[in-house]
Amino acid sequence: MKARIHVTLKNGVLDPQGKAIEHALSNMGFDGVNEARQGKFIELELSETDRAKAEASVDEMCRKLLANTVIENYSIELE
Amino acid sequence: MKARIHVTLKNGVLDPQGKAIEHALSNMGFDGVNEARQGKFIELELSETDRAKAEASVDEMCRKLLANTVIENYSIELE
Amino acid sequence: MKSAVIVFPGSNCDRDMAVALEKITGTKPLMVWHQEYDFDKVDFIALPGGFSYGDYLRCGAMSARSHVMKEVIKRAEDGVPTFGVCNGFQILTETGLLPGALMRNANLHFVCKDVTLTVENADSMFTNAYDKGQEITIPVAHHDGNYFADDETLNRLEGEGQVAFKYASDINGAQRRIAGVMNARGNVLGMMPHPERMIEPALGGSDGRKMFESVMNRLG
Amino acid sequence: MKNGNEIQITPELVKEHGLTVEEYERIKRAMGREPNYTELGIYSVMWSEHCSYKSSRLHLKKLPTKAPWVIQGPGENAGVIDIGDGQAAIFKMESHNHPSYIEPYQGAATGVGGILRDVFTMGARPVANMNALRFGEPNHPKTRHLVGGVVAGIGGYGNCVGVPTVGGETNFDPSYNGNILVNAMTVGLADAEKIFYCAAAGVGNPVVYVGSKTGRDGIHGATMASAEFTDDSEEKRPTVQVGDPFTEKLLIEACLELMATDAIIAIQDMGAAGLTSSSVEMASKGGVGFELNLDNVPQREANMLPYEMMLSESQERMLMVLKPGREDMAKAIFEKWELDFAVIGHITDTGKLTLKFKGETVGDIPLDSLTDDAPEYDRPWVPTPKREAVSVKAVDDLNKAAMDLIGGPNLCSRRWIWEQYDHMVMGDTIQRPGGDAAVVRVHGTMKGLAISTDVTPRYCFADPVEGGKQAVAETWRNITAVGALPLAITNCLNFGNPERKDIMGQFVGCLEGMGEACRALDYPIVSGNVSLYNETNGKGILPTPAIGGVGVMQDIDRMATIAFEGAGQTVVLIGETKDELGASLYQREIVGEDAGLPPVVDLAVERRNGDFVRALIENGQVTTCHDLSDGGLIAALADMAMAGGVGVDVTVDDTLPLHAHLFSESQARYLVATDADTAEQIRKEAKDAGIPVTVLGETGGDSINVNGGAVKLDLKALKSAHEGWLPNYMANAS
Ligand SMILES: Nc1ncnc2c1ncn2[C@@H]1O[C@H](COP(=O)(O)OP(=O)(O)O)[C@@H](O)[C@H]1O
Ligand SMILES: [Mg+2]
Repeated sequence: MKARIHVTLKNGVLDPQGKAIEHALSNMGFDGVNEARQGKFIELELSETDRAKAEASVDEMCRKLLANTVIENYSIELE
Repeated sequence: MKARIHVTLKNGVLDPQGKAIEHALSNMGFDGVNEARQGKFIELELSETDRAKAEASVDEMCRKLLANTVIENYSIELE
Repeated sequence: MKSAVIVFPGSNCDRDMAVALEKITGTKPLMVWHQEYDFDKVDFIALPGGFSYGDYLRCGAMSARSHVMKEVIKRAEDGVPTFGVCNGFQILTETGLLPGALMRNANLHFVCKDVTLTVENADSMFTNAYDKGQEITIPVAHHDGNYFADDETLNRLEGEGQVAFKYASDINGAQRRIAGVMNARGNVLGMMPHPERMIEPALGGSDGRKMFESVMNRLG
Repeated sequence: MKNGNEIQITPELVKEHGLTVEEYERIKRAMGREPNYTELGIYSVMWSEHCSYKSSRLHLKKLPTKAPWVIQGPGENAGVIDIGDGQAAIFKMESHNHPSYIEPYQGAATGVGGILRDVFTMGARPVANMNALRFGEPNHPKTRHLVGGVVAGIGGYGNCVGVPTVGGETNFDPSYNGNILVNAMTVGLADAEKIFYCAAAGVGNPVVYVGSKTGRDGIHGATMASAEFTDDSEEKRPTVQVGDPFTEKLLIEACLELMATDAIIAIQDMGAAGLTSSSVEMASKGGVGFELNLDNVPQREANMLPYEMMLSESQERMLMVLKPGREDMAKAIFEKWELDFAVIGHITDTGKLTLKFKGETVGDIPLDSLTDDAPEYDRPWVPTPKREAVSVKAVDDLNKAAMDLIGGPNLCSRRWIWEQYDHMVMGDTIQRPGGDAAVVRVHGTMKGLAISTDVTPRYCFADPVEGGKQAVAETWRNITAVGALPLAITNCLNFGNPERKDIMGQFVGCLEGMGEACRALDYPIVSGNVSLYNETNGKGILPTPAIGGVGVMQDIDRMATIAFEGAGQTVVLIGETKDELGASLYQREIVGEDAGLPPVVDLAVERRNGDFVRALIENGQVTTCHDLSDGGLIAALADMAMAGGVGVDVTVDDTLPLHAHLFSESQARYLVATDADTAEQIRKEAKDAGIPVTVLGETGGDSINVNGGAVKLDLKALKSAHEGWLPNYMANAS
């Protein structure tokens, strides 16, 4: 089973990479980008075949390692 | 309009971050993660309201800045 | 004073830290590998700079979950002076021993240079050999030193004297120019600048020595 | 496909492998049969310019490589010199030009990784990195992106590995618009008694692979695009090599840990042409054979063919021959550092490279045919025509000329670059970037290693022989200027297409000049690298033989820096200024011409003046010193004033026009500054030794003032232009 995880910065947490993207895009003449935010996208290839078990285990991975819940949110999709 | 962009490493390109994540997860006792790949997830808030125009413009942003097309693929969703 | 330097895969200032500790305290520190569960009793624990686990995922994230850090957390909670420089600071925030997080530098560039710091609290375990408000020169070398915490936390840190050092001018976008913070109890310090790189004139100055001497003063 | 050898060898395929018809015939003769696909791949990389040095070998042989302190000259992974007290310095420079143009970050990063491996392979702990960079003109649309990517890549790799990047050089010139140069150098330290070499020995001994897994990275592009692969082409397309500095750091620590035992017989990194060149080199140097079982190669991707495994350039991998019975101990070390470890073969007495795959022999090549029988060409060449001497005119506003040069792309501060490099890690950087040479303390001692990289491509283009001499002499001078004794050099010879007679003439000329300088200065070449075909649309780069020099100082407390030490120092010029403005920076940038003769390099004078200056530093008479190079006297004065934060007031005579005094690039010159009494003493000593010497003036004030205001540069304005150019240029980056 495959897990697709999005890790994004919480609202209110300043995003230097996002800011830099906004800046660069506007320097390059792309107008109309009001905001850019950069997060991570992690794909895991799992041996687990049971959906519920996989979900629980990936959730734990996120809480314990993949996201820093002080500043980040995460979301999980299984496929 | 919002654009959600995924930037991932092309197949065959070494992903040191993914490797390190695999390793760390297994050190922490999470078994059954056969592979981990890490990419970027970028969200843009656009002024553009025309879908086709937005799509074309974001595609250009990806080719010119957001993705390094020598080693990365990208995909765009508008919402 | 007997110290321990914790070594993670990818640490690269571990030797620098050990050399500085030996030069200043006169005692060779114990080098502790990240897979250890336990190590000899020491008076001082140092988490060195470097790129543990390549700084992959988030700086310090993987090291913070290593075996040895469980023991370090326990000892820090028991009051053992614990000090993290650069990657060590990042590890300390990732474990929750220190509040906040270290984000990518605002200009996205790695920065290595001497910077001027102001000593914000000169009463602490780590700073008592300095004077309050004193300006000192210490180098930085980091890509992710942009300190972030929410306003409430920042107010508390400033109010309680938990901010040890600030940058005299903006270096990396850190909130309120914070360069180093302590925990509430005052026995854990994390800072981005490298005092161990400024311990003799041949390296450009000695302002870093007093950080270590402060701890020696306190431990007697 | 079973093992790839089903693929028919056609003339097209041979051509795609970069082999000529004659070369292919030579392969058939050497083998006594047609090669199969795997074997063809192996020949193609071993006989490539990069591995065989077929165009350059003949000429490289003429370079001086010996001195009593040389432990190992060219021919190993890196050169080794004795620095006294039982210690050795090990160093080499290498190019990563083409990959850096395609993908600047990864290209530069993997360049650093590769050169680090060359050095720690020999048992050294790397202690310093250098980088010599050439970019196209600043307003070329690609330049900014390339500068940003290359600098980030070098920093990204070196910073993570924890080896300080302590210096380098950076030039801009239109000739590099389509071919940037990224040359990286590493210096390491080892016990002189514990140097590791690559010659394999001992029939039956295990051949061991360590480090990262093998993927399809960097496999020769042209070949892989061949029709046979269209079924699953996307998957098999050659990919850019991605560096993993974290793994490299672990590999360094693991190898050094194993080297402290007696388990290793021979060791070799997998660089260009990966498993092929490393195994061929180890076996042929040792006069033995290798049998490799490719099923045991740690693989990152599924279904890899023998051809792919042998040609992959995946990074962070090493090959070793161990003493029998030491495998378990070695394995435990690599497992501790979380690295792959696999016994992939053994030594044979067949003199062949034998490859097994899924129970079959898929390659069987006589080793000496890969090395000794490799083609060697005496490529036709014509000497570069001698230029006419020209007189270079004065411009009206010399103030503006000086300001434009010092605050322009060629002479501006490189701080924006080196502040992105950790130049202090390891705690022994005694002289940071920004001076003449970097100085790194030999850990735990008072000794210092001084390191500098230099070449002036303008001169090499104008007169390859003089330019070759000058490049060597300039590193020698830079090392001398900090107070160290220059001992030996490495080099990276970057040129255009050697199949063109004029380019080959540049190559031959530069080598002749280099050799002459090395002999005159007792400064042998111990390692190096050649990068040819740096050419786009028939337009070659300027000839760029980058030289990396290494010297030693006995006492780091007796070291000079370029900074004036406050007001009241007397400034003395050692050496003679002549009207030498041909091929100068002033001529090119301010007058807008490139003509005439470059400055003459008189090696006897170079040595005499340098030895004199070094003695002044060694005996403590001088702690402020700077050599004169690009931009001449005014540029050197400006560097010293800006570094010291104090102005200077000087007077020059009227034996030369003022613009020649200011901008001439005459060689063998140094500026020193010291107290008035010592300065007078130095003047006398120099006179007695027959060395031209001029007391120029005194430090003080807030400007650089020449001849009572004939030229006057406000220090603050100058500094802001000098420090500002590069960051301002890069701030417009996308
Ligand atoms: N790419 C680079 N990386 C690090 N340091 C650099 C780089 N380019 C130039 N420098 C540093 O900038 C200073 C000036 O360089 P350069 O003008 O080439 O010196 P010199 O004329 O004495 O050879 C030197 O200290 C050099 O090491
Ligand atoms: Mg110089």
